[in-house]
Amino acid sequence: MSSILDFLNSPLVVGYFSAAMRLAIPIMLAALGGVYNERSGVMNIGMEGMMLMGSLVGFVVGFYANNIWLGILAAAASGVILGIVLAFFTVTLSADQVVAGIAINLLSVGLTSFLYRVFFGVESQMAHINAAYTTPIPFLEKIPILGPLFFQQSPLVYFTFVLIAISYIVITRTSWGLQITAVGENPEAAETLGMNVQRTRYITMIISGILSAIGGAFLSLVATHLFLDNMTAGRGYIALAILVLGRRHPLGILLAALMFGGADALQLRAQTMNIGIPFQYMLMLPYLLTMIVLAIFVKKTDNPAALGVPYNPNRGESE
Amino acid sequence: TTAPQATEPAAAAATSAPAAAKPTLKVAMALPGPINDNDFNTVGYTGLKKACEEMGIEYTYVEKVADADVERVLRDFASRGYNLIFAHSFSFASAALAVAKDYPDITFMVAGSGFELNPNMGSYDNPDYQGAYLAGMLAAGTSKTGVLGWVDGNPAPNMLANLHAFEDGAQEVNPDIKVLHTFIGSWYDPPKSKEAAIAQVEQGADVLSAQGVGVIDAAVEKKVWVIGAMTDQNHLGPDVVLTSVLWDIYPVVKSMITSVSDGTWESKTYNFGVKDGAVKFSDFHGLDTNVPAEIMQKVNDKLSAIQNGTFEVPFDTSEVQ
Amino acid sequence: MKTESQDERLAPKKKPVIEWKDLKVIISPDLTTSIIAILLALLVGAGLIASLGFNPLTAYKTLLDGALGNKNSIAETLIRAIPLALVGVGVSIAFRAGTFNIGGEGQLYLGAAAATWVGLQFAYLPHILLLFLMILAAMVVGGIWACIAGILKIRFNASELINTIMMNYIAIFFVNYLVHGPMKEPGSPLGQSSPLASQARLAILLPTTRLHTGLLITIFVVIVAYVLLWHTTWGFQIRASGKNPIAALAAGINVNWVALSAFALSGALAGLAGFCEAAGVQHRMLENISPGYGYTAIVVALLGQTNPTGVLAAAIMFAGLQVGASTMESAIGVPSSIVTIIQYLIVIFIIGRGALDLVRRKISPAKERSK
Amino acid sequence: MSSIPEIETPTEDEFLRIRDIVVRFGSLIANDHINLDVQKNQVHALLGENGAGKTTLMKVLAGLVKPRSGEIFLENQKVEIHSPETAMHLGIGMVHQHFMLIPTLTVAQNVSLGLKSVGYPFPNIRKVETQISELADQFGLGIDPQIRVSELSVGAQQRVEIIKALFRGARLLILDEPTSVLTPQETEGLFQVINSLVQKDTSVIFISHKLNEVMTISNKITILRQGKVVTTLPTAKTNPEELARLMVGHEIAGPKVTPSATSDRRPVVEIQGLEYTDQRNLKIIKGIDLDIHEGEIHGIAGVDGNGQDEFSRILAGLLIPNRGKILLNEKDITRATPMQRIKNGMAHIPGDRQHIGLIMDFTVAENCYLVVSQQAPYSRWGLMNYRETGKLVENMIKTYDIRCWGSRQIASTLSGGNQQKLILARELFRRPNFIIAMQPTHGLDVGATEYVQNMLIAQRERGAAILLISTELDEITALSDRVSVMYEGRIMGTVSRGQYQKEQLGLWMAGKSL
Ligand SMILES: Nc1ncnc2c1ncn2[C@@H]1O[C@H](COP(=O)(O)OP(=O)(O)OP(=O)(O)O)[C@@H](O)[C@H]1O
Ligand SMILES: Nc1ncnc2c1ncn2[C@@H]1O[C@H](COP(=O)(O)OP(=O)(O)OP(=O)(O)O)[C@@H](O)[C@H]1O
Ligand SMILES: [Mg+2]
Ligand SMILES: [Mg+2]
Repeated sequence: MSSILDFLNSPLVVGYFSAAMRLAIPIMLAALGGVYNERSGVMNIGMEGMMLMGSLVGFVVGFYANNIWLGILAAAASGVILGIVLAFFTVTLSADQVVAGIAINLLSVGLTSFLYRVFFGVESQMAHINAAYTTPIPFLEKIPILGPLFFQQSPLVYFTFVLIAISYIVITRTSWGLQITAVGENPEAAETLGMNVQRTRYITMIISGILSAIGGAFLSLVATHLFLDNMTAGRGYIALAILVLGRRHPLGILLAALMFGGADALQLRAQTMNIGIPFQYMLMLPYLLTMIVLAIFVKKTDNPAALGVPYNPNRGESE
Repeated sequence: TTAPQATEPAAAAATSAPAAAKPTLKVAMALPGPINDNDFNTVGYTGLKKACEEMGIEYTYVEKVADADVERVLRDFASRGYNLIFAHSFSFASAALAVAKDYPDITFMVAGSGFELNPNMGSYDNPDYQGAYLAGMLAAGTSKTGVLGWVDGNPAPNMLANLHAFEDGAQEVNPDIKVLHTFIGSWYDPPKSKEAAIAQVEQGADVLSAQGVGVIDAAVEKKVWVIGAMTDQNHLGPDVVLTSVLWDIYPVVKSMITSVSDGTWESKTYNFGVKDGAVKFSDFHGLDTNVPAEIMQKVNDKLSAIQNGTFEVPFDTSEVQ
Repeated sequence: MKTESQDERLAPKKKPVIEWKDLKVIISPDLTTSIIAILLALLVGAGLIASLGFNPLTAYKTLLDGALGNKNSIAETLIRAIPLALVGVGVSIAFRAGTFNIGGEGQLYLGAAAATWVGLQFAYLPHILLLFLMILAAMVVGGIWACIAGILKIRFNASELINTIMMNYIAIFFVNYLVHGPMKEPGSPLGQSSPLASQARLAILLPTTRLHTGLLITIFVVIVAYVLLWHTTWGFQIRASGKNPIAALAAGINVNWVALSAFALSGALAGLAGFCEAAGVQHRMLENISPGYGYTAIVVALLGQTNPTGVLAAAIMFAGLQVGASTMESAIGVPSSIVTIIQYLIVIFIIGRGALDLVRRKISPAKERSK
Repeated sequence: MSSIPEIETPTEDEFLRIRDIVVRFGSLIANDHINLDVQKNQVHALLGENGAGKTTLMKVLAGLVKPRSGEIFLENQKVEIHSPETAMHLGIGMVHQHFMLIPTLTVAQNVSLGLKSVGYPFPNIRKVETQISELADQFGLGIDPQIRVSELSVGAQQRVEIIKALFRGARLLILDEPTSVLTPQETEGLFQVINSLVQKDTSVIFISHKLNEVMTISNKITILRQGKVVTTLPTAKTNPEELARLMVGHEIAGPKVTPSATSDRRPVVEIQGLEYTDQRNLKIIKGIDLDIHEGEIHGIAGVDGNGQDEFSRILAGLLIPNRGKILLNEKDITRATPMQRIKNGMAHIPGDRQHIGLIMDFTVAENCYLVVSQQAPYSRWGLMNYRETGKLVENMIKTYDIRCWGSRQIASTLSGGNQQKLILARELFRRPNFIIAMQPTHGLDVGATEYVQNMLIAQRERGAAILLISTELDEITALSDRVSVMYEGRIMGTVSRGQYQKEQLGLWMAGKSL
């Protein structure tokens, strides 16, 4: 019995689980934002661009203010702006949601690279900020598996858990959560109940922008303390898969992102063990796993009925 | 706008016909990544800039050139009168060869070695693997656990040469040393590099070799030693970056400009390494006290041996398992 | 706009057989707004360029020069347009069948690898036959790879959008394995295959440039795609299934097969793009054979309004901007990321052209009321 | 604009007064200077053909459509209804023609949607549940507040809608065609609810196409035609015949159908033991045996939502049954694709013409050759032959009198009647011997209805077997040679022409066999 406990508390096991969580967090944040917009019936394919922008803006402000929380706040502001832009295209103009999102992503690649140079020039040493790493929570950190997963992390990770809990309550318990569901399932009905479908979708898209941007800021402010061109490396796209895998439910997102992070952490560890499998196959592991789980466990019937369908209130001549 | 154009001599030069009077030397460089990566591309850019500005030579560059695009960029340089062109990546070799064949009067220099050359195309090796050998010795000597870590993006040949030299150097100091290595499949994913390094630390590595952005951060967090690469990366972790293996292409660029100008240039693989001061350790920033004295001595002896030619670091680019 | 409304007022009350608004739909409804979008994006770009202390006019002149200034730059622009157009036409066909293929990147990689493999294995075959086999291999492999996502959609209802994204990673890692493993050029340190023999390469189309006969393949594909979409039963069924799958099914169209075959075709075209890159440009397989053509092509498809000819035009425009951008960077030092910004601002402004309608709708009822 | 002058002095117990309401949708005038008065504690019925503007007027009251001009008074106070919220605060509640419920939420959640009064931001669902139960008891609306709406029957969903309105304190309840989805028995129950509402200080606006219902429940009747008020009458002073005349503007003559001898004709379609279970594992079709003979119209009556839709889709090949057999011209087509069925002589006029019948973004021409696009001479070797399709389309437009400016007009811009003609043209042009017609006259005006009915009769004369599925009992009995009634996925019984009894059919429709 105690040997099992020893094993679970051994550095390898503890390290594995806390790494899984760190790898999962940025994706988890973006996917959590996706819960809001997808439940309200709009897709956010622009998460990758929002993350990238968040990681740049967060870093710039965090660097100059020398305070990561201010950086995160600024990142959130950039998420608000991109969220409004994407909502304008997809909600107000009923533009194709996939194409608009991809355009945001590709624009962000150019924009972040450009802005970084505006702020830091090209020749200086790589800008770098100093910040605390982990802030373990006393006693709780000692719980096997759960300790390293949840209680030996940086403050932003705890913040993420708080966001998940809040989202869980908002989505399932509040009137506004019901409103989001109503707007995503039957926008016309929502309208007859006095809800503003378009405004709701704007707000969910803004929330999504904020959370994606914070996810991006996690990469530059917490995970590595620096910014590099295109450093999100596709995490925003993966968040889309995690969102579907987690069935657009905050707790589902937690699990799905952890699964992905866990597979990634596993592959990084397996590589050093020289077990004879080419490392490229190891790198495929998280993506393959995601596809398999997606095919087996998720049905498209889980989608909100109005997902991806633009809604234009037709109020006689007023429009 | 009525902004004066005087600030842009390059623009004027670009349109003037090159072969009109005397062929002045104009230097160009294509770089595979952003010039502010504090890594391979920064080395290329700063070497080019320093040499050209010092010698008063006109120069230009294009960064973030994809392998698929490089041939076009090189041809663009060639057609606009640049007559010494650096292709600053091993992966540009075949494209450079194709362009070199079409422009026999222009001199091409490609980073790396082991590929086909042309009478007007040479290559400049990045013998930082020589430094890596020394770094391996240093790391093995400093390690208490007997496990070292190595994180990399992709198995590029210079990276493989580096890894093998690092392993060899480490083994010379401690035959039982274990070197863990991980590829993360991307050059620009710092968070993942960091996680890969942390995974190595958790498996016992206590000295890391930073071949990608993010590894130093892992060392800071896990409080293990790390050896930087390419530029002095101490500022990224003043307490843990023992030293960095510097590579400087300023000597290469300068020497090429001189030899092309006076007609003594010849096609071969130029090797500006430890011997020429192009590869060396950066300042230890006071951390050298953490290296056992006899190890430091061994490393310095090896350095001299390389410099005076009595020792040659083995060059091995074989794929790892 | 002013003149248009005046025209309307002056027009005779008698209803013509075909009204102006119908004609407008038949011609190009969005040409003017597209041009406005491009100008607007260039204007913003000019602001950015000026903010860096460069003269925007000089910069744009250099850009234009780099893209179209001489025979060589035109050739380079066209070379870069080839993969964008091929993948873009594929994306368009999938889109018209009501599916999203974001997997062009992975399909291109696998197609290029397959073509190279055939080119190296059967190098003894005569030129045309060999090229034909290479094309076949590239298209079959690209098509099958796309089909996996298509089958997962039909069989498990799994989103093809998400699966193709995942499959891009898998394909690229696999190709990376190939060029560092079984396909690696013996003796070379590089992650690349052996070079293709001359009979496995596409011929040069324009002497002294790199422009290869892949351009002819692309033009052929554009024409075939046009005929396919507008003059074949299959194309008709693709469009019908895309617009309304249930109605198409009820009318006897095998919607699943049509969607799957369109998806496979789009993968095959991405594979063909891979063939063109391997056989026409790189003359071997590289680990980084595409700088994101698969993603850019989605936007190109949108700009071309998923019409094969429009896609070709959009591909040439995008290629020209990218080619000109590196000239601009090397000639006067303007960072090429500005051009990336301009490119996607164009896209965003074009998507945003709906805003014009919105403004028009907001204005017109007020006008009527005041009468 | 109304034909009889309104009494301008408001009476004491007047609740709602509408004056000169105008609503336009583009060039279409949906409400043309409408005047309407509703008294307290009364049921005011609105009658009118499809598209007369009834729903539009009600949406104005519910704050969903903004009128171009006009005034609304509630209890002699002029009010502006900007939004559904103001409507709610003014005590106006509406039960829509299409239910406005969120299927994934529970009854209580649906009721509390958008209401701050039940607790904000955390609605007290428990409390709402008890309040719903109280309301339900008070008005005799049996409902379990904790159940998910997706699990409720149509009748129960309607009760949820009524509770939703009452919960919001509605003093004026608008019921837009509430009985079109109910069985006669459920309708009876609804009428009791309406009566108890009216007694407890609520006014009701009741919209229906069914004249006898209007005669039963209402105190006053207003008739709309083409967006205008024709007249308002006290119910006591009129009769169904007069109402019908006022609605349509002329006397209605039902279609003339001569009985056909069913017994000696060969069966074209034979259906045996058909069963179907949907994705949610609900049994929708629970065993149907049926045959349709040459030259016969076989009508399927029944309240909407009893499996008719799935039944027609199974026959058309859009759904595959779990059990049973379908023979068409003696061939087993149970698992055949739609194309195989079409080749075997089937035609399908779907109920949902905008989603299943037509590709709305396609042109008239493209919709015309949608089915034959794979057949010679319209295509050869995979290539379309536009000369042949052009001839076909021209022919169809002429023969079926499809009103459009040309074959390149987009189908969505056609009027509803012409869209239906387009489907008829496409489906009947190839002279099928089995026609599935689902609600073929739904949403059409009298002229178009007559046209479609005559078309079906002509097909019958030609010898085609026709399955006519409709919720309009009158249409079914007028056209069919035999009538079967469908209830909860079963056929309750079949009767032949001449033996129809409304009472019996009504009992069957309510699931009660004899
Ligand atoms: N949002 C809208 N946009 C355009 N036209 C509309 C809209 N809503 C209704 N109409 C048109 O206004 C007219 C009146 O429609 P309305 O729904 O009020 O009719 P109705 O009397 O309720 O008919 P039914 O008996 O079929 O329910 C119809 O011609 C309809 O097509
Ligand atoms: N979106 C639109 N764009 C252009 N024209 C339209 C549009 N919608 C309707 N129309 C035209 O407006 C006219 C009126 O349409 P509406 O649907 O009200 O006809 P209707 O009176 O109901 O006819 P029917 O009895 O055939 O149903 C038709 O001629 C139709 O073609
Ligand atoms: Mg209505
Ligand atoms: Mg109509």
